[in-house]
Amino acid sequence: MSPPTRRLELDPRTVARARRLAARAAAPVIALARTSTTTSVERAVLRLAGLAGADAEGIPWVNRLVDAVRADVGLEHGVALPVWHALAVSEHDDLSTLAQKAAAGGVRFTLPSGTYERSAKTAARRDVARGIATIDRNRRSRQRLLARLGDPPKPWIYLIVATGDIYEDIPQAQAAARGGADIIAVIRSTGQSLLDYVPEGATRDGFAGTYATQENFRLMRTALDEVSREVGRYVRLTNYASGLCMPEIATLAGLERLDMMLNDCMYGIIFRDINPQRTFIDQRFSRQIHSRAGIIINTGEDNYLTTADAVDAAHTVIVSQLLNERFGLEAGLEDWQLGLGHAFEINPEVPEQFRLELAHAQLVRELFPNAPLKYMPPTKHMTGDVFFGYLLDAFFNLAGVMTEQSILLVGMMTEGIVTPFLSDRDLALENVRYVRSACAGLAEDFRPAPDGFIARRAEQVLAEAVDLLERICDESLFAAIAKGTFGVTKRPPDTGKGLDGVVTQAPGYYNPASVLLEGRDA
Amino acid sequence: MSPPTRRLELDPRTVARARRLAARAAAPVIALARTSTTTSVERAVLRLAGLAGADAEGIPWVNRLVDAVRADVGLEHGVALPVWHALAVSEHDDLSTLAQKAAAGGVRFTLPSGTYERSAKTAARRDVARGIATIDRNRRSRQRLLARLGDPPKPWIYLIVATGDIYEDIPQAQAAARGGADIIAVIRSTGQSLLDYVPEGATRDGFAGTYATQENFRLMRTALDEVSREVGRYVRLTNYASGLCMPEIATLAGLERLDMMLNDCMYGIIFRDINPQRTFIDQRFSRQIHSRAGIIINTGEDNYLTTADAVDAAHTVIVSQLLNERFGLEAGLEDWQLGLGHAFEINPEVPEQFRLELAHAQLVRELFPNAPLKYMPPTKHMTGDVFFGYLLDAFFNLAGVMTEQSILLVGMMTEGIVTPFLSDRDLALENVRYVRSACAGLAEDFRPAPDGFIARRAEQVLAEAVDLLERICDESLFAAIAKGTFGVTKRPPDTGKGLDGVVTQAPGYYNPASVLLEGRDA
Amino acid sequence: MSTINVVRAYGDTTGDGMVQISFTLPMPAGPKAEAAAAAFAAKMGLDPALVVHAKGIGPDFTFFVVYGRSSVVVDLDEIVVAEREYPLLTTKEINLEVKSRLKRRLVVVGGTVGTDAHTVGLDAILNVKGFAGEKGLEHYRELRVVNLGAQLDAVELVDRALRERADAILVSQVVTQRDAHVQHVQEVVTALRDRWPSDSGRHPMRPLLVVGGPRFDPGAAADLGVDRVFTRGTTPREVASYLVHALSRRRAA
Amino acid sequence: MSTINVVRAYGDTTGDGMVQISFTLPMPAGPKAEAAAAAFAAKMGLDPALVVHAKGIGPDFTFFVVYGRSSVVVDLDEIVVAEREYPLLTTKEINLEVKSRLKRRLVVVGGTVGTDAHTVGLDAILNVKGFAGEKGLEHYRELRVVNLGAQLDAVELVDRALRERADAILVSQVVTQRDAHVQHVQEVVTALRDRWPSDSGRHPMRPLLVVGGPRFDPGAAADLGVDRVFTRGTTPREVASYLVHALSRRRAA
Ligand code: B12
Ligand code: B12
Ligand SMILES: Cc1ncc(COP(=O)(O)O)c(C=O)c1O
Ligand SMILES: Cc1ncc(COP(=O)(O)O)c(C=O)c1O
Repeated sequence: MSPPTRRLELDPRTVARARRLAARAAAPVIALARTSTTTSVERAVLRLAGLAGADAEGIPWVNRLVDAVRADVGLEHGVALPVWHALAVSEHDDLSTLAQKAAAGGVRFTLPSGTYERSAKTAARRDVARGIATIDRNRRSRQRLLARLGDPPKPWIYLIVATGDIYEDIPQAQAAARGGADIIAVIRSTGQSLLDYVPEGATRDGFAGTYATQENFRLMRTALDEVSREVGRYVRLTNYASGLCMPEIATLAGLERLDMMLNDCMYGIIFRDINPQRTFIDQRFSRQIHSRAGIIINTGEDNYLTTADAVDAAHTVIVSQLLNERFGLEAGLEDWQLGLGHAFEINPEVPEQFRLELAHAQLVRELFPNAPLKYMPPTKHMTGDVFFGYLLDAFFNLAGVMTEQSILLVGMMTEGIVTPFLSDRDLALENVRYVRSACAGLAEDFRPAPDGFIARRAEQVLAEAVDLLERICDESLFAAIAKGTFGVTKRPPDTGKGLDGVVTQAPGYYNPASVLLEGRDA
Repeated sequence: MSPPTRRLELDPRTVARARRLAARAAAPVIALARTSTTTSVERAVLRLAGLAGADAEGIPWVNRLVDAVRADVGLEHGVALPVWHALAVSEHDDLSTLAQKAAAGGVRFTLPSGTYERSAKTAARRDVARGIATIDRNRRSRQRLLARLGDPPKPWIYLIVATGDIYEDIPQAQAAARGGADIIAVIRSTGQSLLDYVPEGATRDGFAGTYATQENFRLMRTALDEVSREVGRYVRLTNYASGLCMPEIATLAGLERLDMMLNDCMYGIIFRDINPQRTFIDQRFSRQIHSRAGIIINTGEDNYLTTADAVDAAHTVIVSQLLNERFGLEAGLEDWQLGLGHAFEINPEVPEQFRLELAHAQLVRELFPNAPLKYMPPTKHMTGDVFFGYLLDAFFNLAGVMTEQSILLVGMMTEGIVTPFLSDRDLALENVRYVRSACAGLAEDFRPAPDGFIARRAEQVLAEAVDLLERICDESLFAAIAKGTFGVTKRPPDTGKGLDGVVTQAPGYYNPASVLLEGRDA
Repeated sequence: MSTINVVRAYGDTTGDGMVQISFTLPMPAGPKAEAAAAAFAAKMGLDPALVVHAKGIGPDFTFFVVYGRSSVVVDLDEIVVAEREYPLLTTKEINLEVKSRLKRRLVVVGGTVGTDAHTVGLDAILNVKGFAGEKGLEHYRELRVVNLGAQLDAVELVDRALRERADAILVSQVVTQRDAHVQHVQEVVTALRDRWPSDSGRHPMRPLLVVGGPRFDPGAAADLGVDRVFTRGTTPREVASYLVHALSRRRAA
Repeated sequence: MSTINVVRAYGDTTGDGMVQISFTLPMPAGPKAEAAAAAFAAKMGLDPALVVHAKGIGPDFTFFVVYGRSSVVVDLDEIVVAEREYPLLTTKEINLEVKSRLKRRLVVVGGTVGTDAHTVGLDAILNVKGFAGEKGLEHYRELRVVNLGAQLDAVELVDRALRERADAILVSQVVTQRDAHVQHVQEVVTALRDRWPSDSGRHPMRPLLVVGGPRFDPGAAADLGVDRVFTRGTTPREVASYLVHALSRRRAA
């Protein structure tokens, strides 16, 4: 799309300064991520190599195998060397038999060296390359489908389904697509992000969301391909990576041609109490996968405004977006893949609420002109008054159109009550359809007075963001998170779920996936 | 309020031209009105002189008396001379006994001459002056109350009650005022405008509206004075003059301190099939009363867009407004009393619908910068989808705020279904309250591109209006109305209800009210 | 009963029965009012009934929004739909039918009776301009349309129909508050009965009485004592097709 | 019965009984669906039931808006309101009560159990910041608050309460889909029962179990097997006042 209109006279030097500060704040964290691995990163490697399925208790073979390896030789050198060495020296010719044997305690893993090491590496790389080839194939077929069926114009209409039952989700997703949705997101069951494994198969028993499984991904993507042909435009599929299995879910998304993934460098830390180190390490690997898969990520800054005040904390959104941008680019994502999140969460009773929202949305738009911004609707101030809620959602849609946002997650009038009904989604589409059509060119008439209310508010938020970034550089990002800087939630670096899954790489650590993803295999 | 912002570069010469043409088109009609009278005008004279009440069948004494006079000497000289002459020569010292006697056929009316004529005039003028004094008193007390209780800021929120029962109307009106309404309009029963008399007393039996009677006026104004003190702002009361009794209802409004009246030079013709001549004569007298009473009139151009297409017929609204302005000023109204009507009636499925509405609303705003414009909500395209209807009303409110309209008649989500429920009105107030507060200063950021979509559309509509005015000047306003120019409804000058009530003034015609209202009594 | 033919309300899961309701109770806001609202919803069959919104309107009223599960099950086999009892014909066919059967133009007199001044609906059916892309009855060569507009007196309408030797009287009623539409229709029915006492073989035959408006109950023709009721979204062709059908059935009889 | 104590829904006239409902039926749009919707509304007691809006959602569903008159009458004398059973005390009074009766600080352990990660509601009650202008429980000198945050395992929560010698356990549940909140509360109840088998005179005494969340049924304490339920709009002072009241009643017993 054509570059968004500039409506604010932001000082380019201040903007550049903010980016420099973000890079500085991120540097130590990136260093940590480059020199560490996690159980989930290693399991992702095995998934790329084709190891799937689970045992009788539903624990995936990748978990069993990684645990067995860790028990014998630890993960400091990565799972690849011991596993492919075992494959080479033992008679079991494939990963799953090896995994089963290992789970039964029938395998002793050792670290190969010399030629053994070299051949293990070659074999591992060969197998993992197959997975990556699948990801590449999916990326190409997405391109083909986009070309054939057509890519909808921005803003893309993003709708959520959340029944907990994939077989209810599918008809609802198809109805939504027919109604005009460009993107379908399948929300996960409340508990999943805390599971240290990815469930298997088609599921019907989620709470307020449906489990993210490879099979559910496949079923939904197939259903959407079907409806995409019917409606004559490619309908994108989104799911959620964040959580203890970020790297694996990112991998499955690539293997099943998902198009977008919720993937934030801090969401799991703040809203799921996942250990900060674990999260930062996992997000890097998962973003390398997304980068390769041509998947657009969605970050979660919008969530901060549900626990913090949307006016007072507006600048924390900007700071987090700059950090997400930095981490994303370092992991290989390109600007067009950075679906940075923000939201329309100011209390509607605040005077000039709508203009304040316009100021925030326009600021983000101009700071990230090439990013497919994900703009989230009001949630916190949605009550049981569904009529007023429907109106508030319309003003959100209007702000999205006036400030040229890229992805509109259309709000549901029942936000304050239940997970969306089928009819809520249809009404929400009617709502956004009207706003987009009736106000199609309104952005042309939206010209904030150069030194007026909106311009001044935007400048103020940017200034506050720069100040905060400076403080973060002084005290470190971990310290800032521990202090409750984001979403007024305190998360110390050594607490939270999943810390035990963090391992520092030893010299000689080998990860065929990283090698291939970072193009170090040449 | 401060003069509205100019957003369009309208050519002042074109605007001046349009006004000249409107004056030319109105001239012959005004001439007719100055030299004619109607049964209702004459009845209004008697009401000013204090004649009230009705006979057993509920026919007001003013009707009985005027009919009796007409039977004996006709109305060419007006009702005043024969009536006050009869009072002088006969023993009945007051109007109502005279009326009763006359109704019973016990009076022969004659035209006085010489000294008799002079004394009849003096007596008539003296009695009518009392009524006018009451009107003046009411105007002063309105001023006092506005000063003491406070005059709400524009835009004024205008709400309708329409139960048909004055005793249901009152609590609903009070609830609406507490909820934020600045103006309450009591809609009339469907049939009333075709009645050639004004019903008496408190009524509970209206259809989709409540009868306009002097007692109902009094009851509601009293109830609103009460609630005005409670909410600490003067809540205005509106009713409808248009119809066969325009002059009388205008008079009663002045006598009971109503604050606004629906009063259009053509509404009755087009939407009630009332004879054009009758209407033009009646509207002039009723506006002379409104002028004296300090009442703001509301015109009915909005209605055209319910029978004609809101895009194709946009210019007919402008033409009608210029005519209403001309007729109004000639009758003595001042700019601040001209609540010219227009509406948000474009089909929401039309691309750029909202911007087209902005163009129309802004054009009207700039053509009549000092008029308290009455902006009407969507009605024709309101369906049973109350959720979408609620949203459409919000965009109407937004257009009103962005283009600085003066009076917002807030829409009801049930417009397409029933006359408003109590809760519809409360939800409508919640709707407009949000828009006014959240977008308080948004008009500052609304700056249509000089040669953009909105500016061009406004120019086009103005040009079409000028063309139409030229054609009207060539063929006469009556001919234009007969051709269905307004609201695509054809109304020939010699058909329609109430023509029999039209009388051409004879030399020596005497109307004490006109004399006093036009200040010819000096 | 076979589950194929019964339906429940659908929120986001088959069979969940979820519905939304809103209403006002004439009592001040507060715990008591919320409890009353819950009881109200329960009596409407919601269980559970979740009072999700309560807002006082002045001191004497409270508005509520309630979500809940309704146990109502509708058996589709029991649903009788007012199926179109006549074939939908093309303009050509309609003109032909009239020509061949009546051997003269079919005369239609239309108007809005009583205090109702709404003409857009009737005009949508009668005027050439038409509705929803279909031309109105005036457009049919073999139909003669007399559109008397609004606010007609029932008796005058019927007398005019008599003078025009009308085959059908079309009455529009849009205002329904306090059943105004029903009353106005009654006036026409009575006026017709006066002119055509049931058993009279009087000529011309009694014209068909067709009423229309957005809020009529489609099934109410019999109760109203009219020949046919048309409601929201009616198109001119439906009306023309019906007239041809009904009149030819009559002559047959 | 005396008309003073019964209420009907109010549209725009006393006694008109008007209500609005909306729902979706799993069937394609069309006359049959509209008839089914009318039947559905009729079964909910609307007469007349006016189907004012029908919109197909894809090929298999139709959404409806219906207005109609409900005959439901609520007898206010039969309405039992969950009246506050405790006096609302000031901060001062609360601190004093605790001091004088417990002779030590009152210990509160709070958290959100199971997969529910919503903490804003619980924090509104516990954190100093508070809610609706009232400071949270942490602010009370005589209260010791242990806020364990979200996603707690029920058993761990109870054990922690035991260790802290808690007087009350405060559980928040916001996610209610598929009755998740009820199940999670059950887990806590069971865990409590394991630690404090009903008849055991074990010390410390079993802590009070207080649950809260926007979608709990205020009257459901007994069914849930908890001591008190708080729902939408609860303020910290209400909770503190309740705790003081309930604990002193207990000691009295
Ligand atoms: C346009 C309009 C007006 C215009 C009418 C202009 C005119 N010459 O017709 C004006 C502004 C004058 C007007 C005035 C009033 N109106 Co009005 N008006 C409307 C409005 C906005 C649209 C109606 C319309 O044109 N619909 C479009 C047509 C095409 O649809 P339709 O009528 O349903 O017709 C279709 C079918 O029903 C059917 N059909 C209809 N008639 C017939 C007849 C036959 C024979 C057949 C076969 C089929 C058929 O075919 C048509 C095509 O499909 C409605 C609100 C709404 N959105 O519906 C209010 C509405 C109808 N008006 C209403 C009221 C109360 C009034 C007033 C009484 C208010 C007042 N006191 O000032 C006045 C007075 C009117 C009077 N004396 O009767 C109420 C009626 C409430 C009720 N249910 O009783 C409504 C619903 C608004 C509201 N919610 O209050 N109104
Ligand atoms: C904020 C929020 C979030 C935040 C939570 C951040 C945090 N740390 O709390 C984030 C963004 C993380 C989030 C995530 C999700 N959320 Co959420 N979220 C909300 C939201 C917008 C506001 C809730 C809120 O904070 N209310 C404000 C507080 C003050 O009100 P309250 O909770 O009612 O508390 C008051 C009373 O209830 C009472 N109270 C509450 N608890 C207690 C406890 C005690 C002891 C007492 C005495 C009183 C008390 O006192 C409080 C003050 O009066 C609601 C929608 C809405 N508008 O309600 C959805 C909502 C609650 N979320 C919902 C869902 C489904 C989710 C997700 C599961 C979706 C997903 N799969 O991604 C996730 C995962 C969450 C999980 N695993 O549990 C649904 C729940 C649907 C349902 N009825 O089951 C809602 C209703 C949105 C929706 N319509 O879908 N969510
Ligand atoms: C960035 C991000 N990740 C994940 C989620 C969902 O996480 P969970 O599935 O743990 O509820 C969200 C929800 O809003 C999010 O914004
Ligand atoms: C100018 C004007 N007069 C009168 C009315 C109402 O007229 P009646 O009472 O005849 O319906 C309207 C209604 O919209 C109007 O706009």
